[in-house]
Amino acid sequence: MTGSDGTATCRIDIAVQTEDFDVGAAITAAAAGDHGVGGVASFVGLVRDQGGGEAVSAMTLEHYPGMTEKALRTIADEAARRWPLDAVRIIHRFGRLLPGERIVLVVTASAHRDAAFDACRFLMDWLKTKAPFWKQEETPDGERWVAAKAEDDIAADRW
Amino acid sequence: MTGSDGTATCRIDIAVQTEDFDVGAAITAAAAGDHGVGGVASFVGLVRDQGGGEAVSAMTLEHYPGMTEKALRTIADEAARRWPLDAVRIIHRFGRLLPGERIVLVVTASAHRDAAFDACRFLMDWLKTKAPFWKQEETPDGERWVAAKAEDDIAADRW
Amino acid sequence: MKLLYFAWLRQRTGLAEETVSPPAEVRTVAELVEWLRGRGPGYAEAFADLRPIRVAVNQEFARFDTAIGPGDEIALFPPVTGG
Amino acid sequence: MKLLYFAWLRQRTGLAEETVSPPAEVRTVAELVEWLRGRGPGYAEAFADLRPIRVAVNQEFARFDTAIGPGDEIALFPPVTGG
Repeated sequence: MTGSDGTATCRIDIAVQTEDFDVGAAITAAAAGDHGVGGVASFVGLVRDQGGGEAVSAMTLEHYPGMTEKALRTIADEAARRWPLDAVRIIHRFGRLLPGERIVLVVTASAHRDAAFDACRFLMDWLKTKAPFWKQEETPDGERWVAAKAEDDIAADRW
Repeated sequence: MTGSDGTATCRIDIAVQTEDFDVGAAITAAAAGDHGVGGVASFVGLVRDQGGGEAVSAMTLEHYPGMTEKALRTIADEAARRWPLDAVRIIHRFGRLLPGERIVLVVTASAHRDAAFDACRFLMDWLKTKAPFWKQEETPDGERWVAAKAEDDIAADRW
Repeated sequence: MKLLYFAWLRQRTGLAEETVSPPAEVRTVAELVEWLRGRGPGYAEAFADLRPIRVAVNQEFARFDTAIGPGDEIALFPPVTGG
Repeated sequence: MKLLYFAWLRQRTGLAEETVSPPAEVRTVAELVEWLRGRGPGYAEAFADLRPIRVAVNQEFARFDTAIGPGDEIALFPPVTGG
Protein backbone atom coordinates (compact mmCIF):
# COMPACT_ATOMS: atom_id res chain seq x y z
CA MET A 1 0.00 0.00 0.00
CA THR A 2 1.28 3.47 -0.79
CA GLY A 3 0.38 6.28 1.58
CA SER A 4 -0.97 9.66 0.52
CA ASP A 5 2.55 11.07 0.82
CA GLY A 6 3.85 8.52 -1.67
CA THR A 7 5.76 6.42 0.86
CA ALA A 8 5.10 2.76 1.39
CA THR A 9 3.22 1.89 4.55
CA CYS A 10 2.92 -1.48 6.19
CA ARG A 11 0.26 -2.39 8.72
CA ILE A 12 1.89 -4.24 11.61
CA ASP A 13 -0.11 -6.12 14.23
CA ILE A 14 1.54 -7.98 17.09
CA ALA A 15 -0.21 -10.04 19.75
CA VAL A 16 1.16 -12.10 22.64
CA GLN A 17 -1.62 -14.02 24.31
CA THR A 18 -2.72 -17.24 25.98
CA GLU A 19 -5.84 -17.70 23.82
CA ASP A 20 -5.95 -19.50 20.50
CA PHE A 21 -6.32 -17.39 17.34
CA ASP A 22 -8.33 -17.46 14.12
CA VAL A 23 -5.89 -18.20 11.29
CA GLY A 24 -8.36 -17.55 8.47
CA ALA A 25 -9.44 -14.21 9.92
CA ALA A 26 -5.82 -13.07 10.31
CA ILE A 27 -4.96 -14.01 6.72
CA THR A 28 -8.10 -12.36 5.36
CA ALA A 29 -7.44 -9.21 7.40
CA ALA A 30 -3.89 -8.95 6.01
CA ALA A 31 -5.28 -8.26 2.54
CA ALA A 32 -8.58 -6.64 3.48
CA GLY A 33 -9.24 -3.26 1.90
CA ASP A 34 -5.99 -3.31 -0.06
CA HIS A 35 -6.42 -4.54 -3.61
CA GLY A 36 -2.73 -4.02 -4.27
CA VAL A 37 -2.04 -7.22 -2.33
CA GLY A 38 -1.30 -10.11 -4.68
CA GLY A 39 -0.16 -12.69 -2.15
CA VAL A 40 -0.42 -13.56 1.52
CA ALA A 41 2.08 -16.02 2.96
CA SER A 42 1.63 -17.51 6.38
CA PHE A 43 3.08 -19.99 8.81
CA VAL A 44 1.45 -21.71 11.76
CA GLY A 45 3.66 -23.41 14.34
CA LEU A 46 2.09 -26.25 16.34
CA VAL A 47 2.96 -28.29 19.40
CA ARG A 48 4.31 -31.68 18.29
CA ASP A 49 3.76 -34.86 20.27
CA GLN A 50 7.46 -35.61 20.22
CA GLY A 51 10.74 -33.80 20.63
CA GLY A 52 14.31 -35.02 20.85
CA GLY A 53 13.12 -38.58 20.39
CA GLU A 54 10.79 -38.48 23.37
CA ALA A 55 7.01 -38.35 23.66
CA VAL A 56 5.72 -34.89 24.59
CA SER A 57 2.41 -34.69 26.41
CA ALA A 58 2.34 -30.90 26.85
CA MET A 59 4.44 -27.79 26.36
CA THR A 60 4.62 -24.63 28.45
CA LEU A 61 5.80 -21.41 26.88
CA GLU A 62 7.32 -18.84 29.18
CA HIS A 63 7.98 -15.33 27.93
CA TYR A 64 9.25 -11.94 29.07
CA PRO A 65 6.20 -9.68 29.40
CA GLY A 66 7.08 -6.18 28.29
CA MET A 67 10.01 -7.19 26.15
CA THR A 68 8.22 -9.78 24.02
CA GLU A 69 5.91 -7.46 22.10
CA LYS A 70 8.74 -4.97 21.63
CA ALA A 71 11.05 -7.67 20.26
CA LEU A 72 8.37 -8.94 17.87
CA ARG A 73 7.66 -5.41 16.69
CA THR A 74 11.35 -4.78 16.05
CA ILE A 75 11.51 -7.96 13.95
CA ALA A 76 8.35 -6.98 12.03
CA ASP A 77 9.73 -3.47 11.41
CA GLU A 78 12.90 -5.02 10.04
CA ALA A 79 10.87 -7.20 7.65
CA ALA A 80 8.90 -4.15 6.48
CA ARG A 81 12.19 -2.32 5.89
CA ARG A 82 13.63 -5.16 3.81
CA TRP A 83 10.60 -6.12 1.69
CA PRO A 84 7.70 -4.19 0.14
CA LEU A 85 5.04 -5.46 2.52
CA ASP A 86 1.47 -4.28 2.92
CA ALA A 87 0.82 -6.06 6.20
CA VAL A 88 2.55 -8.15 8.85
CA ARG A 89 0.67 -10.05 11.55
CA ILE A 90 2.38 -11.97 14.35
CA ILE A 91 0.47 -13.81 17.05
CA HIS A 92 2.41 -15.82 19.63
CA ARG A 93 0.84 -17.72 22.50
CA PHE A 94 2.30 -18.46 25.90
CA GLY A 95 1.24 -20.75 28.76
CA ARG A 96 0.55 -24.47 28.68
CA LEU A 97 -0.39 -26.04 25.33
CA LEU A 98 -1.17 -29.59 24.23
CA PRO A 99 0.08 -31.43 21.13
CA GLY A 100 -1.76 -30.21 18.04
CA GLU A 101 -2.40 -26.76 19.53
CA ARG A 102 -1.25 -23.66 17.66
CA ILE A 103 1.74 -21.78 19.12
CA VAL A 104 2.49 -19.04 16.61
CA LEU A 105 1.14 -17.42 13.47
CA VAL A 106 3.08 -15.21 11.08
CA VAL A 107 1.28 -13.59 8.13
CA THR A 108 2.82 -11.37 5.44
CA ALA A 109 0.98 -9.59 2.62
CA SER A 110 2.64 -8.08 -0.44
CA ALA A 111 2.00 -7.21 -4.07
CA HIS A 112 4.36 -10.02 -5.03
CA ARG A 113 4.73 -13.58 -3.81
CA ASP A 114 8.50 -13.58 -3.46
CA ALA A 115 8.39 -10.72 -0.94
CA ALA A 116 5.58 -12.37 1.02
CA PHE A 117 7.36 -15.74 1.13
CA ASP A 118 10.78 -14.31 2.00
CA ALA A 119 9.44 -12.02 4.71
CA CYS A 120 7.35 -14.78 6.28
CA ARG A 121 10.32 -17.11 6.53
CA PHE A 122 12.58 -14.32 7.74
CA LEU A 123 10.08 -13.50 10.50
CA MET A 124 9.90 -17.10 11.68
CA ASP A 125 13.70 -17.47 11.60
CA TRP A 126 14.31 -14.27 13.54
CA LEU A 127 11.46 -14.89 15.93
CA LYS A 128 12.99 -18.24 16.89
CA THR A 129 16.29 -16.61 17.89
CA LYS A 130 15.36 -13.02 18.83
CA ALA A 131 12.05 -13.15 20.71
CA PRO A 132 12.11 -13.94 24.44
CA PHE A 133 10.18 -17.20 24.63
CA TRP A 134 11.26 -20.42 26.29
CA LYS A 135 9.66 -23.84 25.82
CA GLN A 136 9.41 -26.51 28.45
CA GLU A 137 8.21 -29.96 27.42
CA GLU A 138 6.46 -32.55 29.57
CA THR A 139 7.80 -36.02 28.80
CA PRO A 140 7.54 -39.45 30.47
CA ASP A 141 10.91 -38.63 32.14
CA GLY A 142 9.59 -35.32 33.52
CA GLU A 143 9.79 -31.72 32.44
CA ARG A 144 12.71 -30.43 30.44
CA TRP A 145 13.61 -27.13 28.83
CA VAL A 146 13.93 -27.28 25.07
CA ALA A 147 17.52 -26.52 24.04
CA ALA A 148 18.19 -23.87 21.42
CA LYS A 149 19.19 -25.39 18.09
CA ALA A 150 22.39 -24.41 16.28
CA GLU A 151 20.45 -24.75 13.01
CA ASP A 152 18.07 -22.01 14.17
CA ASP A 153 21.01 -19.62 14.61
CA ILE A 154 22.24 -20.54 11.15
CA ALA A 155 18.76 -19.98 9.69
CA ALA A 156 18.51 -16.57 11.38
CA ASP A 157 22.01 -15.52 10.31
CA ARG A 158 21.47 -16.11 6.61
CA TRP A 159 19.13 -13.11 6.36
CA MET B 1 2.76 -39.05 9.37
CA THR B 2 4.15 -42.55 9.09
CA GLY B 3 1.88 -45.29 7.81
CA SER B 4 1.35 -48.66 9.47
CA ASP B 5 3.86 -50.18 7.03
CA GLY B 6 6.51 -47.70 8.19
CA THR B 7 6.53 -45.60 5.03
CA ALA B 8 5.79 -41.90 5.05
CA THR B 9 2.37 -40.95 3.79
CA CYS B 10 1.18 -37.53 2.69
CA ARG B 11 -2.46 -36.56 2.43
CA ILE B 12 -2.99 -34.72 -0.86
CA ASP B 13 -6.15 -32.78 -1.64
CA ILE B 14 -6.65 -30.93 -4.91
CA ALA B 15 -9.65 -28.80 -5.87
CA VAL B 16 -10.38 -26.76 -9.01
CA GLN B 17 -13.54 -24.77 -8.53
CA THR B 18 -15.37 -21.50 -9.14
CA GLU B 19 -16.40 -21.00 -5.49
CA ASP B 20 -14.32 -19.21 -2.87
CA PHE B 21 -12.67 -21.32 -0.19
CA ASP B 22 -12.15 -21.24 3.59
CA VAL B 23 -8.45 -20.60 4.21
CA GLY B 24 -8.59 -21.21 7.96
CA ALA B 25 -10.42 -24.51 7.55
CA ALA B 26 -7.90 -25.73 4.97
CA ILE B 27 -4.93 -24.84 7.19
CA THR B 28 -6.53 -26.42 10.24
CA ALA B 29 -7.39 -29.58 8.27
CA ALA B 30 -3.77 -29.92 7.09
CA ALA B 31 -2.65 -30.62 10.66
CA ALA B 32 -5.83 -32.16 12.04
CA GLY B 33 -5.43 -35.52 13.70
CA ASP B 34 -1.67 -35.57 13.15
CA HIS B 35 0.30 -34.37 16.16
CA GLY B 36 3.54 -34.97 14.35
CA VAL B 37 2.91 -31.77 12.36
CA GLY B 38 5.02 -28.91 13.70
CA GLY B 39 4.38 -26.34 10.99
CA VAL B 40 1.86 -25.44 8.32
CA ALA B 41 2.94 -23.03 5.60
CA SER B 42 0.43 -21.49 3.23
CA PHE B 43 0.08 -19.03 0.41
CA VAL B 44 -3.02 -17.25 -0.84
CA GLY B 45 -2.92 -15.59 -4.26
CA LEU B 46 -5.33 -12.70 -4.82
CA VAL B 47 -6.56 -10.65 -7.77
CA ARG B 48 -4.72 -7.30 -7.80
CA ASP B 49 -6.33 -4.09 -8.99
CA GLN B 50 -3.44 -3.42 -11.32
CA GLY B 51 -1.24 -5.32 -13.73
CA GLY B 52 1.41 -4.19 -16.18
CA GLY B 53 0.89 -0.59 -15.07
CA GLU B 54 -2.82 -0.61 -15.89
CA ALA B 55 -5.91 -0.65 -13.70
CA VAL B 56 -7.56 -4.07 -13.57
CA SER B 57 -11.30 -4.18 -12.87
CA ALA B 58 -11.71 -7.96 -13.12
CA MET B 59 -9.85 -11.12 -14.07
CA THR B 60 -11.12 -14.26 -15.77
CA LEU B 61 -9.28 -17.54 -15.27
CA GLU B 62 -9.64 -20.11 -18.02
CA HIS B 63 -8.41 -23.65 -17.46
CA TYR B 64 -8.24 -27.05 -19.11
CA PRO B 65 -10.84 -29.24 -17.39
CA GLY B 66 -9.56 -32.78 -17.10
CA MET B 67 -5.91 -31.84 -17.31
CA THR B 68 -5.86 -29.23 -14.53
CA GLU B 69 -6.48 -31.51 -11.58
CA LYS B 70 -4.07 -34.07 -12.97
CA ALA B 71 -1.35 -31.45 -13.41
CA LEU B 72 -1.86 -30.13 -9.87
CA ARG B 73 -1.74 -33.65 -8.47
CA THR B 74 1.50 -34.36 -10.32
CA ILE B 75 3.02 -31.21 -8.82
CA ALA B 76 1.80 -32.13 -5.33
CA ASP B 77 3.16 -35.68 -5.70
CA GLU B 78 6.52 -34.21 -6.67
CA ALA B 79 6.53 -32.01 -3.55
CA ALA B 80 5.68 -35.02 -1.37
CA ARG B 81 8.54 -36.94 -2.99
CA ARG B 82 11.04 -34.13 -2.31
CA TRP B 83 10.07 -33.13 1.24
CA PRO B 84 8.80 -35.01 4.31
CA LEU B 85 5.24 -33.66 4.14
CA ASP B 86 2.22 -34.77 6.12
CA ALA B 87 -0.33 -32.92 3.97
CA VAL B 88 -0.64 -30.85 0.81
CA ARG B 89 -3.77 -28.91 -0.09
CA ILE B 90 -4.16 -26.99 -3.35
CA ILE B 91 -7.31 -25.08 -4.25
CA HIS B 92 -7.41 -23.08 -7.49
CA ARG B 93 -10.39 -21.14 -8.72
CA PHE B 94 -11.44 -20.40 -12.30
CA GLY B 95 -14.00 -18.06 -13.84
CA ARG B 96 -14.41 -14.33 -13.36
CA LEU B 97 -12.96 -12.77 -10.19
CA LEU B 98 -12.78 -9.21 -8.87
CA PRO B 99 -9.81 -7.42 -7.28
CA GLY B 100 -9.29 -8.63 -3.72
CA GLU B 101 -10.80 -12.05 -4.43
CA ARG B 102 -8.80 -15.19 -3.70
CA ILE B 103 -7.46 -17.14 -6.70
CA VAL B 104 -5.35 -19.90 -5.22
CA LEU B 105 -4.43 -21.51 -1.93
CA VAL B 106 -1.47 -23.79 -1.29
CA VAL B 107 -1.02 -25.40 2.13
CA THR B 108 1.81 -27.68 3.25
CA ALA B 109 2.16 -29.43 6.61
CA SER B 110 5.34 -31.00 7.91
CA ALA B 111 7.13 -31.90 11.13
CA HIS B 112 9.63 -29.14 10.36
CA ARG B 113 9.22 -25.57 9.17
CA ASP B 114 11.91 -25.67 6.48
CA ALA B 115 10.17 -28.50 4.64
CA ALA B 116 6.79 -26.77 4.91
CA PHE B 117 8.17 -23.44 3.65
CA ASP B 118 10.22 -24.94 0.82
CA ALA B 119 7.41 -27.18 -0.39
CA CYS B 120 4.86 -24.35 -0.30
CA ARG B 121 7.04 -22.10 -2.41
CA PHE B 122 7.95 -24.93 -4.76
CA LEU B 123 4.24 -25.68 -5.28
CA MET B 124 3.44 -22.04 -6.10
CA ASP B 125 6.43 -21.78 -8.48
CA TRP B 126 5.60 -24.98 -10.32
CA LEU B 127 1.88 -24.27 -10.36
CA LYS B 128 2.54 -20.96 -12.12
CA THR B 129 4.41 -22.66 -14.98
CA LYS B 130 3.01 -26.20 -15.08
CA ALA B 131 -0.74 -25.99 -14.43
CA PRO B 132 -3.04 -25.18 -17.36
CA PHE B 133 -4.57 -21.87 -16.30
CA TRP B 134 -4.73 -18.65 -18.29
CA LYS B 135 -5.58 -15.21 -16.95
CA GLN B 136 -7.39 -12.50 -18.85
CA GLU B 137 -7.57 -9.04 -17.30
CA GLU B 138 -10.24 -6.39 -17.87
CA THR B 139 -8.61 -2.96 -18.15
CA PRO B 140 -9.82 0.49 -19.31
CA ASP B 141 -8.30 -0.40 -22.72
CA GLY B 142 -10.26 -3.64 -22.92
CA GLU B 143 -9.50 -7.28 -22.20
CA ARG B 144 -6.01 -8.66 -22.49
CA TRP B 145 -4.37 -11.98 -21.81
CA VAL B 146 -1.72 -11.87 -19.11
CA ALA B 147 1.67 -12.72 -20.60
CA ALA B 148 3.81 -15.41 -18.98
CA LYS B 149 6.73 -13.94 -17.06
CA ALA B 150 10.33 -15.01 -17.66
CA GLU B 151 10.92 -14.66 -13.91
CA ASP B 152 8.27 -17.33 -13.28
CA ASP B 153 10.20 -19.78 -15.47
CA ILE B 154 13.37 -18.91 -13.59
CA ALA B 155 11.61 -19.41 -10.26
CA ALA B 156 10.26 -22.80 -11.36
CA ASP B 157 13.61 -23.95 -12.76
CA ARG B 158 15.57 -23.36 -9.57
CA TRP B 159 13.87 -26.32 -7.85
CA MET C 1 -8.32 -36.75 -33.09
CA LYS C 2 -9.68 -34.21 -30.64
CA LEU C 3 -8.19 -30.72 -30.67
CA LEU C 4 -8.59 -28.16 -27.87
CA TYR C 5 -7.64 -24.48 -27.95
CA PHE C 6 -7.26 -22.20 -24.94
CA ALA C 7 -6.93 -18.47 -24.21
CA TRP C 8 -6.04 -16.37 -27.25
CA LEU C 9 -5.60 -19.46 -29.42
CA ARG C 10 -9.24 -20.28 -28.73
CA GLN C 11 -10.19 -16.73 -29.69
CA ARG C 12 -8.08 -16.64 -32.87
CA THR C 13 -9.24 -20.00 -34.13
CA GLY C 14 -12.77 -19.17 -33.04
CA LEU C 15 -13.04 -22.66 -31.57
CA ALA C 16 -12.77 -24.17 -28.08
CA GLU C 17 -12.51 -27.68 -29.53
CA GLU C 18 -12.98 -29.67 -32.69
CA THR C 19 -12.56 -33.21 -33.93
CA VAL C 20 -10.36 -33.59 -37.00
CA SER C 21 -9.07 -36.42 -39.17
CA PRO C 22 -5.77 -35.28 -40.64
CA PRO C 23 -4.09 -37.46 -43.30
CA ALA C 24 -1.92 -40.37 -42.16
CA GLU C 25 1.34 -38.50 -42.83
CA VAL C 26 0.53 -36.15 -39.91
CA ARG C 27 2.51 -37.96 -37.20
CA THR C 28 3.68 -35.20 -34.84
CA VAL C 29 2.25 -32.06 -33.24
CA ALA C 30 4.38 -29.94 -35.60
CA GLU C 31 2.92 -31.73 -38.63
CA LEU C 32 -0.58 -31.29 -37.21
CA VAL C 33 -0.04 -27.54 -36.82
CA GLU C 34 1.34 -27.32 -40.37
CA TRP C 35 -1.76 -29.13 -41.63
CA LEU C 36 -4.04 -26.83 -39.56
CA ARG C 37 -2.39 -23.74 -41.08
CA GLY C 38 -3.70 -24.85 -44.50
CA ARG C 39 -7.28 -25.03 -43.27
CA GLY C 40 -7.99 -21.28 -43.47
CA PRO C 41 -6.77 -17.78 -42.68
CA GLY C 42 -7.89 -17.96 -38.99
CA TYR C 43 -5.68 -21.01 -38.43
CA ALA C 44 -2.83 -19.54 -40.47
CA GLU C 45 -2.92 -16.42 -38.34
CA ALA C 46 -3.26 -18.29 -35.01
CA PHE C 47 -0.30 -20.55 -35.83
CA ALA C 48 1.89 -18.05 -37.67
CA ASP C 49 4.40 -18.01 -34.81
CA LEU C 50 4.87 -21.19 -32.78
CA ARG C 51 7.20 -19.67 -30.19
CA PRO C 52 4.41 -18.53 -27.85
CA ILE C 53 2.48 -21.79 -28.25
CA ARG C 54 2.57 -24.74 -25.88
CA VAL C 55 1.20 -28.24 -26.32
CA ALA C 56 -0.40 -31.00 -24.32
CA VAL C 57 -1.03 -34.49 -25.67
CA ASN C 58 -3.57 -36.56 -23.76
CA GLN C 59 -3.56 -33.99 -20.96
CA GLU C 60 0.19 -34.02 -20.40
CA PHE C 61 2.60 -31.32 -21.48
CA ALA C 62 4.30 -32.35 -24.72
CA ARG C 63 6.51 -30.93 -27.48
CA PHE C 64 6.06 -30.17 -31.15
CA ASP C 65 8.00 -33.32 -32.02
CA THR C 66 5.76 -35.51 -29.83
CA ALA C 67 4.18 -38.32 -31.86
CA ILE C 68 0.38 -38.29 -32.15
CA GLY C 69 -2.24 -40.66 -33.47
CA PRO C 70 -5.94 -40.76 -34.33
CA GLY C 71 -7.27 -41.36 -30.79
CA ASP C 72 -5.27 -38.59 -29.14
CA GLU C 73 -6.47 -35.42 -27.45
CA ILE C 74 -4.19 -32.54 -28.43
CA ALA C 75 -4.38 -29.14 -26.76
CA LEU C 76 -2.73 -25.98 -28.06
CA PHE C 77 -2.41 -22.90 -25.87
CA PRO C 78 -0.19 -19.99 -24.85
CA PRO C 79 2.20 -20.36 -21.87
CA VAL C 80 0.20 -20.85 -18.69
CA THR C 81 -0.34 -17.94 -16.27
CA GLY C 82 -2.21 -19.36 -13.28
CA GLY C 83 -1.41 -19.12 -9.61
CA MET D 1 18.34 -2.36 39.83
CA LYS D 2 15.65 -4.84 38.82
CA LEU D 3 16.73 -8.36 37.90
CA LEU D 4 14.60 -10.89 36.03
CA TYR D 5 15.29 -14.60 35.55
CA PHE D 6 13.62 -16.85 33.00
CA ALA D 7 13.31 -20.57 32.26
CA TRP D 8 15.89 -22.75 34.06
CA LEU D 9 17.68 -19.66 35.42
CA ARG D 10 14.47 -18.77 37.19
CA GLN D 11 14.25 -22.30 38.56
CA ARG D 12 17.90 -22.46 39.66
CA THR D 13 17.88 -19.07 41.37
CA GLY D 14 14.44 -19.81 42.77
CA LEU D 15 13.38 -16.31 41.77
CA ALA D 16 11.41 -14.79 38.89
CA GLU D 17 12.60 -11.30 39.80
CA GLU D 18 14.31 -9.33 42.54
CA THR D 19 15.50 -5.80 43.18
CA VAL D 20 19.16 -5.49 44.15
CA SER D 21 21.61 -2.71 44.96
CA PRO D 22 25.08 -3.93 44.03
CA PRO D 23 28.10 -1.82 44.99
CA ALA D 24 29.11 1.04 42.69
CA GLU D 25 32.01 -0.90 41.17
CA VAL D 26 29.48 -3.21 39.44
CA ARG D 27 29.30 -1.42 36.10
CA THR D 28 28.64 -4.21 33.54
CA VAL D 29 26.45 -7.29 33.25
CA ALA D 30 29.56 -9.47 33.73
CA GLU D 31 30.40 -7.67 36.97
CA LEU D 32 26.80 -8.02 38.11
CA VAL D 33 26.87 -11.78 37.52
CA GLU D 34 30.19 -12.07 39.36
CA TRP D 35 28.63 -10.20 42.28
CA LEU D 36 25.53 -12.43 42.16
CA ARG D 37 27.70 -15.57 42.33
CA GLY D 38 28.87 -14.47 45.77
CA ARG D 39 25.33 -14.18 47.10
CA GLY D 40 24.83 -17.90 47.74
CA PRO D 41 25.17 -21.44 46.37
CA GLY D 42 21.97 -21.19 44.26
CA TYR D 43 23.39 -18.21 42.39
CA ALA D 44 26.85 -19.76 42.16
CA GLU D 45 25.36 -22.85 40.59
CA ALA D 46 23.02 -20.93 38.26
CA PHE D 47 25.86 -18.76 36.95
CA ALA D 48 28.67 -21.34 37.01
CA ASP D 49 28.79 -21.41 33.21
CA LEU D 50 27.93 -18.22 31.34
CA ARG D 51 28.03 -19.76 27.86
CA PRO D 52 24.37 -20.83 27.85
CA ILE D 53 23.22 -17.53 29.35
CA ARG D 54 21.85 -14.57 27.43
CA VAL D 55 21.15 -11.04 28.62
CA ALA D 56 18.71 -8.21 28.05
CA VAL D 57 19.16 -4.72 29.47
CA ASN D 58 16.04 -2.58 29.59
CA GLN D 59 14.19 -5.14 27.46
CA GLU D 60 16.73 -5.18 24.63
CA PHE D 61 19.23 -7.94 23.96
CA ALA D 62 22.63 -6.97 25.36
CA ARG D 63 26.04 -8.48 26.09
CA PHE D 64 28.02 -9.26 29.22
CA ASP D 65 30.14 -6.16 28.62
CA THR D 66 27.07 -3.90 28.34
CA ALA D 67 27.20 -1.07 30.88
CA ILE D 68 24.48 -1.01 33.53
CA GLY D 69 23.33 1.42 36.20
CA PRO D 70 21.02 1.60 39.24
CA GLY D 71 17.79 2.26 37.32
CA ASP D 72 18.19 -0.54 34.79
CA GLU D 73 16.13 -3.68 34.28
CA ILE D 74 18.45 -6.62 33.63
CA ALA D 75 17.15 -10.00 32.49
CA LEU D 76 19.18 -13.21 32.48
CA PHE D 77 17.96 -16.28 30.62
CA PRO D 78 18.95 -19.23 28.43
CA PRO D 79 18.92 -18.90 24.62
CA VAL D 80 15.36 -18.34 23.44
CA THR D 81 13.34 -21.22 21.95
CA GLY D 82 10.03 -19.73 20.79
CA GLY D 83 8.29 -19.96 17.44
